[in-house]
Amino acid sequence: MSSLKTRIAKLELETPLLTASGTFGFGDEYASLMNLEGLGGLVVKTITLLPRSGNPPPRLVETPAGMLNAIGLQNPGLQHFLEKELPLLQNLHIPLILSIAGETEEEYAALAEALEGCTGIAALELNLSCPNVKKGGILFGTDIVLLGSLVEKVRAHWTGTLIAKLTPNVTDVVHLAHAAARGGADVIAAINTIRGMVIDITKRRPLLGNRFGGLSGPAVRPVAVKIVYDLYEAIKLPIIGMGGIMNTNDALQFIMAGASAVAVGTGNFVEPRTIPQITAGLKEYMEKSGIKDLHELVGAAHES
Amino acid sequence: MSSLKTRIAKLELETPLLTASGTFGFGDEYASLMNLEGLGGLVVKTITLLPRSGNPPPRLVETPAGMLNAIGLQNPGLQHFLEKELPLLQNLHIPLILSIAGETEEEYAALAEALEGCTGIAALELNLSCPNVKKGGILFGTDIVLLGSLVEKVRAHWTGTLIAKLTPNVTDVVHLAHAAARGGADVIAAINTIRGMVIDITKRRPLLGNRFGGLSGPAVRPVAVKIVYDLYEAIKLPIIGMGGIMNTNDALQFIMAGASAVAVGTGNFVEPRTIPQITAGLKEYMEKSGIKDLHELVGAAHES
Amino acid sequence: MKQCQALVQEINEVSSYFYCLTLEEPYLAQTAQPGQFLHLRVGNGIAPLLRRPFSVAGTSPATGTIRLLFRRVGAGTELLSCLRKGDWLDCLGPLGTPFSAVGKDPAVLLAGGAGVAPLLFLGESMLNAGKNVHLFYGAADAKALLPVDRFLSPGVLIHFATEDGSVGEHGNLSDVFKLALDKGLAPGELFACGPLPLLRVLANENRRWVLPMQVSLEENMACGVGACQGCAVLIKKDGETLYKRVCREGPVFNSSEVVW
Amino acid sequence: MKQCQALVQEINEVSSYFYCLTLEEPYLAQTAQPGQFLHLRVGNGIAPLLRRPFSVAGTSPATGTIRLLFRRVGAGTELLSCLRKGDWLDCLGPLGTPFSAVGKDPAVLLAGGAGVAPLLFLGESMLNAGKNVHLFYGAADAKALLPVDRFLSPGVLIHFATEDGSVGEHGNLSDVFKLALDKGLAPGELFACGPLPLLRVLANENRRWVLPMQVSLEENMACGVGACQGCAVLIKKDGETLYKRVCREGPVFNSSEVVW
Ligand SMILES: Cc1cc2nc3c(=O)[nH]c(=O)nc-3n(C[C@H](O)[C@H](O)[C@H](O)COP(=O)(O)OP(=O)(O)OC[C@H]3O[C@@H](n4cnc5c(N)ncnc54)[C@H](O)[C@@H]3O)c2cc1C
Ligand SMILES: Cc1cc2nc3c(=O)[nH]c(=O)nc-3n(C[C@H](O)[C@H](O)[C@H](O)COP(=O)(O)OP(=O)(O)OC[C@H]3O[C@@H](n4cnc5c(N)ncnc54)[C@H](O)[C@@H]3O)c2cc1C
Ligand SMILES: Cc1cc2nc3c(=O)[nH]c(=O)nc-3n(C[C@H](O)[C@H](O)[C@H](O)COP(=O)(O)O)c2cc1C
Ligand SMILES: Cc1cc2nc3c(=O)[nH]c(=O)nc-3n(C[C@H](O)[C@H](O)[C@H](O)COP(=O)(O)O)c2cc1C
Ligand code: FES
Ligand code: FES
Repeated sequence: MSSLKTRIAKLELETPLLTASGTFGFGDEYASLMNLEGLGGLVVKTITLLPRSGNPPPRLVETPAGMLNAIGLQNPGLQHFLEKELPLLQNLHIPLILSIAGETEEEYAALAEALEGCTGIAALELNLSCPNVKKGGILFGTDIVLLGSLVEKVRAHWTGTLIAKLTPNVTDVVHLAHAAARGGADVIAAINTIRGMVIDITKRRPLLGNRFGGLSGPAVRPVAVKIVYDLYEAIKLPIIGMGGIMNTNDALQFIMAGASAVAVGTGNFVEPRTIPQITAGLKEYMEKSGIKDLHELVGAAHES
Repeated sequence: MSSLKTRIAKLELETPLLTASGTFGFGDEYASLMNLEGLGGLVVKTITLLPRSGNPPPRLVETPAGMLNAIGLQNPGLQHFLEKELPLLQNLHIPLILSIAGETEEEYAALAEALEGCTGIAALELNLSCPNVKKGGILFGTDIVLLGSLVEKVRAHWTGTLIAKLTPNVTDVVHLAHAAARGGADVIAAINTIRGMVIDITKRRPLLGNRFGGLSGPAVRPVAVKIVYDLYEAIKLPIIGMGGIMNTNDALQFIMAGASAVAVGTGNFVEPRTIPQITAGLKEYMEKSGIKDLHELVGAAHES
Repeated sequence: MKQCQALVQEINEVSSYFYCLTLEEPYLAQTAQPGQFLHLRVGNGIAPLLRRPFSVAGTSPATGTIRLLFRRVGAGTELLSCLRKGDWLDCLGPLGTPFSAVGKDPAVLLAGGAGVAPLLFLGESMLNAGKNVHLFYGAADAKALLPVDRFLSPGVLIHFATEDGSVGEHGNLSDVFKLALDKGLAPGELFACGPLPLLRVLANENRRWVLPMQVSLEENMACGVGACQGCAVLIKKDGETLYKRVCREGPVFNSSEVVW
Repeated sequence: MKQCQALVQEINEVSSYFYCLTLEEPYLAQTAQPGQFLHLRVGNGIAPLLRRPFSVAGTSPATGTIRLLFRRVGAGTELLSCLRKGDWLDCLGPLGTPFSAVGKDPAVLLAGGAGVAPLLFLGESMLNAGKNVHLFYGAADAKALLPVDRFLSPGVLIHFATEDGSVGEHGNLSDVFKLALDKGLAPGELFACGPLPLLRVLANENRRWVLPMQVSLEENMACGVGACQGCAVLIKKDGETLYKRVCREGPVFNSSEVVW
């Protein structure tokens, strides 16, 4: 019997299949389409300290083998989450990973502080693709100093597993992963979306209300696989890989590149049962190949 | 009558349609499939001072709506180019743009020096996606200091139009464009390929002989359009836009984002007549829309 | 709401670029309400990538069939148009919040172009509920006009408007409708679906008419089930504005609550 | 070499996953030589993106038709297999350097799996030129085996090998061929096409046999016409190694020049 169990830092998962933040809401929308308890873990959409109304529409557009989104982190804010969403989520018997974001270090820290001690939160994921309003709008995730300091501040308030989710829009992701590790992150997640734009040639202006957005889906998969591969060579932390995973073979690419767990984002929109399908597919692959433990495959592409 | 004429720095082009370096060889392979003189200009594959044998196979693989390549700049070197290829190219009555690369500043400078004064070379394009062997393998195109200094050295030996072709694999392309401008570049070309990787899950190792490669094709188009848009807002130099252009509408996106000329790369492989088709399509679009001069469209997406 | 595999029972080109697709899927046929939509998987899931939303244009609960009307405008609808009898189609549905008949008789349906699809379903169901129904239906020219009478039981009063005057009244839909009002038509409530500019004009005019008016809106969609927040439109409620989801709180909204 | 629109005249599944595609295109039919290939545009040019290369498996210059044999292995060949009579197919061709018959009689063709396609064309043309031809053709089992006799005129001596022994000799192709050598077959020259491991074994054995041996190689392709350098294979010549293009200098190479 092959085991799909995997471990990311202190977190034990029954399967390596997670939802990618922002693509699965708080889980309830997909509850009627699948058994949520078959997920390896649920990463909910990013929450912020205060509610955010998000960007003006259109917020998304399809691109070749991908899509751009500019949701603008619409979410009901921490209080509403704690009062209305968390109690429902606590009833699910799967690890819950909370994604948080802020416009200042203090906001991230305040979120961590408020969440520390809440039951039912298995890990915190830092969405680092946010501009630091105090530092002239530089993204936390693109600057080594900002990133390191931010992770450190959050670490001071959060004792559980801490995931730093990296943006691919940088010259050298590895440097940023090192900074996150030094700051105290336990796990690296990669990748968030790649910035992109579509021009509406009829209106002669950017199509999205926010002008630009983040690219996801199969189109970005080769970029994501390369980043996971590079991270695996450079750092010791476990990696959650994502970017364009649509089926079992895609997930295997990430695992062999070095991911201990993988997340499905855009794939959920195309086929809501992507995660259960991959879960079954991985099991079948492992049994056919005589692999008992998923860890035998993690990073397998590096061995030769 | 609408005019497709465009101007990039001192260079007057009959149409804004160029070939992307490395995708059209030295032009001869496509000569039997189309009239090369209908091209706005021919950008030949990158040449280096000495011949280069290139990377081990496999050198390319298809990805969703794109492809990865790791050719490794295989080329016959400067001497062979000057003796065997240039004389043939000089017979074509279209602007010839020469792409060059080196492993040191001195190599780039030596190429510029050798080419200065050669008849029939309309412009030099610097392929900046090459590692600087002296500086520990950092790509010229990812470091502001390396890039600025390199452009300056080449500028000292080359009096004609000088194009800096930027890599998208950086945190902030605009900074690099500024560095190129300060160094003396007349034109910015963007984008070169995005680094990526495919894992061969059967062999459990990276599929390409070089392990990783550069992503091109429709998949990267939104990323390229965004970069061209940002460059247009930030710098005064004319821009050659490219990345996933397959048809007239794609070309229009780049032009409206701010490109004065566009290049077709991967598109040539799919449909060798992509450039003539877009040339006709642009003309038709302009006539239908009552646009006399292509420059009315350049950057049109910024006006509102 | 379910994920279903529906069997293509029939597909026809009913006017230029317009297709009528009949699917066999009892659950959908029995549960779908006017205004709701299906989210269809077209192609192989790479390019086109995302599902495509289409309003339900009619159902036959007895035979377990459901009807869509769609216009071929891009790669996704191109693929849909190539379906053949016997093919399977992956559908999520029924999705979204339906129309609700709240007002007085007669109900007036205002349909521009492909926007006629959900209104045919609505018209038919109101007719069955014993209401008086008028359909104003506008298109560019005769060629673009759907043979709507084929999709409606006799009883709905149909008023055509074409921009070139080739069929029905000459002019755009809102002008033709205004003429009917001038001539004495007194609608009890309005239901509109079509291109945004048309809806804007109608909503604006309705500030004078002050009739109950529901509109069905479109926005680019990813998930279709409310999870991604991608299909937001700006809504005003109690003096505040906030984004609502076309796929969940919509596609039907109260016209007076939409920030046009 | 030209870009042509070829008309699909016939398409059949000839064994499991194997299709025979007959195209009407007089220029291709009249100019293609054994060993050359066509570069086909499959799908809409987004996904699958690149053209796909297929060896010419036979031509009828008189009727202006050309034949391909392909195995369905992925998205591109899946789309090809859905072509119907009357469809048009965009082809670049004929491409590459053909086989050249240089050696003595008899010529022996060594084909593994889909590699049989170019060798059928070669066998037929050598037969017509009055040569004696043997074809050794191997596959996993009977199901995977093409009915090659349907694509060859009588006269070529066919030796089957299947790994499960269900048809012809039991064993892999190189073993079956070696057995024939042991029994006295004395080839004048060899032509091989098939999976790389098979070609490697044959090339290695040929260091003992020292027969003239040409192989047709495969490599991932983008342009197909020699412009992108994407399809390189390592070749040794005069003590040096260098990369040559499968699409231009190949796909046919002298076995002794390939760096295996
Ligand atoms: C709730 C809802 C219900 C709907 N119901 C119906 C219905 O009943 N019937 C119906 O016909 N439709 C309906 N629609 C619309 C339908 O979903 C779309 O027409 C369909 O998704 C189009 O898919 P496609 O792949 O064919 O076109 P796409 O390829 O997605 O393109 C659509 C259009 O955009 C244009 N376009 C693409 N890129 C650009 C660019 N860069 N600049 C400018 N233009 C561009 C294309 O040319 C094309 O005209 C509904 C939509 C919603 C949200
Ligand atoms: C000169 C030449 C001549 C040829 N002649 C013929 C011929 O006559 N007949 C013939 O049948 N073929 C021939 N081929 C091969 C043919 O071109 C290919 O089979 C075809 O291009 C496959 O296209 P596809 O889209 O169907 O498969 P693709 O989708 O391109 O995939 C091909 C295979 O690779 C596998 N694959 C994809 N991604 C991965 C990954 N990450 N890890 C591991 N495996 C992966 C797929 O599962 C599949 O089995 C020839 C090739 C060349 C170069
Ligand atoms: C509609 C949408 C919304 C997203 N929202 C978030 C978010 O709130 N927080 C976050 O960290 N990532 C967000 N992402 C990024 C995804 O979590 C994921 O990193 C990315 O989409 C790549 O994976 P994919 O290609 O499988 O979608 C979002 C992506 C999409 C498509
Ligand atoms: C096979 C291949 C080879 C390339 N070789 C070069 C090269 O030699 N020099 C260079 O500057 N860019 C090279 N490029 C990058 C292209 O010029 C272009 O910047 C990139 O492919 C994006 O455009 P596209 O999506 O239209 O292909 C190459 C691209 C491909 C696909
Ligand atoms: S489409 Fe995802 S919330 Fe509406
Ligand atoms: S495929 Fe481009 S050179 Fe061979």
